[in-house]
Amino acid sequence: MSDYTLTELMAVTAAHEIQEGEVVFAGTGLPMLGAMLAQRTHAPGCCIIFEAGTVASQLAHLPMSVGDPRAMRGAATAAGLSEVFSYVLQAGRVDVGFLSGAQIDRYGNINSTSIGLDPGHPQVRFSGSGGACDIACLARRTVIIALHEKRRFPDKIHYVTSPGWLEGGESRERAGLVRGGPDVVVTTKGVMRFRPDTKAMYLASYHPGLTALDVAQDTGFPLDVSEAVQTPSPDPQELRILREVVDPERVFRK
Amino acid sequence: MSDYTLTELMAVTAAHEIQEGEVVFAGTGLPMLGAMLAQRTHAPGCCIIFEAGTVASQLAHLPMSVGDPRAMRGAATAAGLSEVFSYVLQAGRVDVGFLSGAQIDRYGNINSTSIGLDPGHPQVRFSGSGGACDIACLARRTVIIALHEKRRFPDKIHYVTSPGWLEGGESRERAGLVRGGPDVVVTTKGVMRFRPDTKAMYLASYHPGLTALDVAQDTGFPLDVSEAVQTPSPDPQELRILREVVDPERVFRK
Amino acid sequence: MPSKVIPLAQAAALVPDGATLSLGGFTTQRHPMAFVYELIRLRRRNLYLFGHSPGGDWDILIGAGCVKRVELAYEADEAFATIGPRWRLAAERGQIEWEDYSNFSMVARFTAGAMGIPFMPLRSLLGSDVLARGGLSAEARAADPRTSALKLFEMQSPFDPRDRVVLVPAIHTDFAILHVQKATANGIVRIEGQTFADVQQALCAETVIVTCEEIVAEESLRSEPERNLIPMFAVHYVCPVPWGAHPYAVFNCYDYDPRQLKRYHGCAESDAGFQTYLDQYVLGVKTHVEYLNAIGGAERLESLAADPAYGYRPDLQRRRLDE
Amino acid sequence: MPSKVIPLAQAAALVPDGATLSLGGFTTQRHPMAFVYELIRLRRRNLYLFGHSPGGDWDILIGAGCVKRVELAYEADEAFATIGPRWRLAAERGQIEWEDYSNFSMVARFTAGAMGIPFMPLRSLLGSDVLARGGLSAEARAADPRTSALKLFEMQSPFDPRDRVVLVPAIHTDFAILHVQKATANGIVRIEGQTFADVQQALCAETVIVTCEEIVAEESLRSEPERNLIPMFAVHYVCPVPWGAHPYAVFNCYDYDPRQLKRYHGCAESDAGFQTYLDQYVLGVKTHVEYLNAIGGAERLESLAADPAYGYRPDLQRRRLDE
Repeated sequence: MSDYTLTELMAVTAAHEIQEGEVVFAGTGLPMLGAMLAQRTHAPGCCIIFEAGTVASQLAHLPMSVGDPRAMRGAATAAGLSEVFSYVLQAGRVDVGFLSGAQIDRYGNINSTSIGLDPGHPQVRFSGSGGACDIACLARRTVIIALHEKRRFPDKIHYVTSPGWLEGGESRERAGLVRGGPDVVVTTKGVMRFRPDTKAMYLASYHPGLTALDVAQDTGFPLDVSEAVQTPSPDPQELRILREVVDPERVFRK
Repeated sequence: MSDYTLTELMAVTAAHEIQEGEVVFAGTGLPMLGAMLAQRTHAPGCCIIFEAGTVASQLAHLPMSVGDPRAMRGAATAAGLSEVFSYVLQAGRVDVGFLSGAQIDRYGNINSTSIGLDPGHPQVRFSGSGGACDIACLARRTVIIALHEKRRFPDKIHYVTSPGWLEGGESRERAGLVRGGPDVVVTTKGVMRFRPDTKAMYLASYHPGLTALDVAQDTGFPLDVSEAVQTPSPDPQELRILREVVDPERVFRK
Repeated sequence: MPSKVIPLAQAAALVPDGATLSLGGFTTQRHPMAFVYELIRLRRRNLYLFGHSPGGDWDILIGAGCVKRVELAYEADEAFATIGPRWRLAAERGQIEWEDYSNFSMVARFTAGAMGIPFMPLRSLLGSDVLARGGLSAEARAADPRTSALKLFEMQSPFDPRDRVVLVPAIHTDFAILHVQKATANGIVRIEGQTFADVQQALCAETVIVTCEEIVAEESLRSEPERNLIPMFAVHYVCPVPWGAHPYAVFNCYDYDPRQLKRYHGCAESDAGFQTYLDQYVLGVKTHVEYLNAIGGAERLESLAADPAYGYRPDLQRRRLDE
Repeated sequence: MPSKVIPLAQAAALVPDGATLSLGGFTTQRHPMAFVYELIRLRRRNLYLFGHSPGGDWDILIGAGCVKRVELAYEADEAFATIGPRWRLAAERGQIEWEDYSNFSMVARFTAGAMGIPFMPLRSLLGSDVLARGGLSAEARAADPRTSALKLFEMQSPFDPRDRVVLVPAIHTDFAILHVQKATANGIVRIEGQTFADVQQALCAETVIVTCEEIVAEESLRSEPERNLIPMFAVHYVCPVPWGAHPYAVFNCYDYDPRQLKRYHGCAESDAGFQTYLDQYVLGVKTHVEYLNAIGGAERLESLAADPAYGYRPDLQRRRLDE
């Protein structure tokens, strides 16, 4: 590649998923980089929300957790989880939420609980849902951030921590979910989106230095790459702001 | 009578129903006089709560409504109705609540909604429940304050705004109510309590200047007066505090 | 972020005939009265009002013929008047439709709407006629989506069948109108003192209009975010209206006006008296500033201004007023 | 009102083996760590923990063998460690019982308990394995009243059969332990910054113990009652414990301690390392003051003290620490 790192490319790509004026439910790590970058570039009026209780923060330093005192900086409202989850998220006021996970299937269902067919006797245990299941159920749309490895994109995941399009088609609506669903998956190898009808994942773009086939080969289910183009490189101005303003401490930037 | 008014007698009698350290859910009028008097005399640690949102007020001036800015004076917590009703009242933290009404039956059920058999076409319409039904359902015990007239203590009330002992016996518990029930009725003529088994009202005391029979004759259902004694006269010190400290403006004192 | 500030008259004009709305405040404090007077001047009709314990804000709207249906627990000015006179007369004359709830159940209904859930379970109401009886028929409910399909629903808990609760249906209104002490141009709101159910009322409304005593700079409210309870993106319009709750109180700003309340309640007992009051204080004046002059102007207002040490007027004469 | 102040050791001794409890805070802030260390020194066993997103407060309790069962959504220190190492090992080794929820559903469970209702309806969880699968068998649930009879219950709304919700069961614990900035001797509590679910956790507990950075005079908290969220009569014991959340942050007081967190996570990956950590920082010291000396004393603490303009330490070195 070049004069930017993979993490920087992903942060910029994630930032582009946020539109001006939107309400953004951000988690720790890359979503914070993306949201803060969007706020400092094309979406100054986007409203950053953390589930631990803050609304409309004007971050001066990257938080290392959604409950970090840094999230209080410039906040318009500070309360608790109940207020954010019920009055904001469940009420349908979150435009975009960020998710990540250890396993993701073709319909954007995510496992962040455990590996092994019996979750009661896990081979590997992860942290669990946190707010992820709630964001997946109740945000208007979600952006998934992930490491792209074949075992992380399997044919079937071991536990549906965060519902995506479930079995595709209209199965999400049939399950009783009133809105939302995954919109895009930004990985270390490319950007994937979902077909409007089947809700199956397809490759929208592959990162510079890779081919569409490279990405498909590192995916555990068949991935339609017929429309894939190369992911645009970050704009130098965005990179500068990301490096100098958003994360000069290199908290999440690699 | 004498050197005190009927309102003063009732305020002092109501104050005696509050024990030191208790959590008191007070309404506008006589309950405020009673609660504030108790706080200034035998129950300095009683905690006065108003449904509009204040907890543990240290009143300097009598409020004319439970949403009065005067209720903020010295409050330990100020929030809204939801916090008081759910976190305090429904959670079972209110020791004593005050109620009043236009009609009261022998089991302490209260009508404060309307007169007339069809509440949809009332002969006389009153203000409605306000928080009364909730206090009646959820306080650990209630004190009822009322004008004593025969038509106000009828055989059957037209609308159960605030459930008392319902049909007596264990009917309150059978209705699904988890606690509470009326403990005492303080009127312009006497003080009534309820039998532990039948939950029927009986006369505990008649006010100075009256006889037990006077009270029974002004009651629309048979009232057992066999144990009635005379209501104690207010202590001069209590009267002084009521007049000079609690209600020097004569907001509620008559 | 763009400014949400618009003039009061323009904000009131957003509310069409037939709209569902809730008004902030509780009996004698923080009602958006200036907004209410504008609705009366606009001669709005067939409004549906949802409230817990409104006071004269509803009473004057009902008296002015603006209201078709109310869902409520109480309507009065407490010690100033134990029932709203125009509400009492409208109910007794059959001029209004209504459904009775309790304060807790109405607040829980607003809360369910604000939380985005269809109902809230409560342990109140059991054994009462508030639960057992209804003011609206099943047909009236089915015919009008502005009212819940069922008044209430009693159920056993699936977690313990001995546990019974009443489910109260969520409220969603077209509008919520609040009157508060401070707001920023972009919709951060500061309520001082009791919050009543203003937050929940705002959050279950499609459009939220906040009238305020004062527009303040963003930094001044962002410096204490723990006290800003409504997410700013839920507020759509902000109108600066000093003395906007008169004759009711606003904690830290001014007290209620006992003389004006006495005047209202004296007049409103009769149809002719009410019309006189309306003509003099609402229809006969064009703006809130004119209204404030009509009720006594600067001298009267000064006599109500809060003592900062109390948040109200400790020397206010409240009884034995001889005008 | 009588004082509720007692020494920390005495407060911790109130918690018996087998108790159900929740601890305040969220991942990296305001955990009652000094209290947690006391529980470990007391060698409490078979505790049942309820939480949304705890962090090292639970991890060290689990590692020290104090915990029998947890109900939770998450247990990690976020960017400091994406899963609590002792929780992960205990789960993988089958040394602990657990039930998975989400943050919203756990908070709603605390809220239902605080409100005195048996359940709260939610629109989350539908379609997930959090709803479809359970960690505890029906027999395990029936055998132990500390856990709800059912994990969750899906139902149609009686107000609109097209509406589906999940009912989450209320939580009631024996104890809630919070760490806050300020409290009065008689139990008025001030939380600055995010409140997390501390209020609801307190209000669904039988006994509430508040540890605080500072005991303050009653007038100072009564002057702004809008910011005191827990009714004072719900608080039973107050313990002054400066730096009581270390190595986690307390808004306006001090930041998290990245070096100590790195040390913990470095050690806790292995059984031997964890035991060394426990011996050095918990079992090997008798009091919180001794602990504070062990982690670096005044010099370390001073380096974490919050800048009043920020409420945290803007110049704190958080990455690339070389000890």
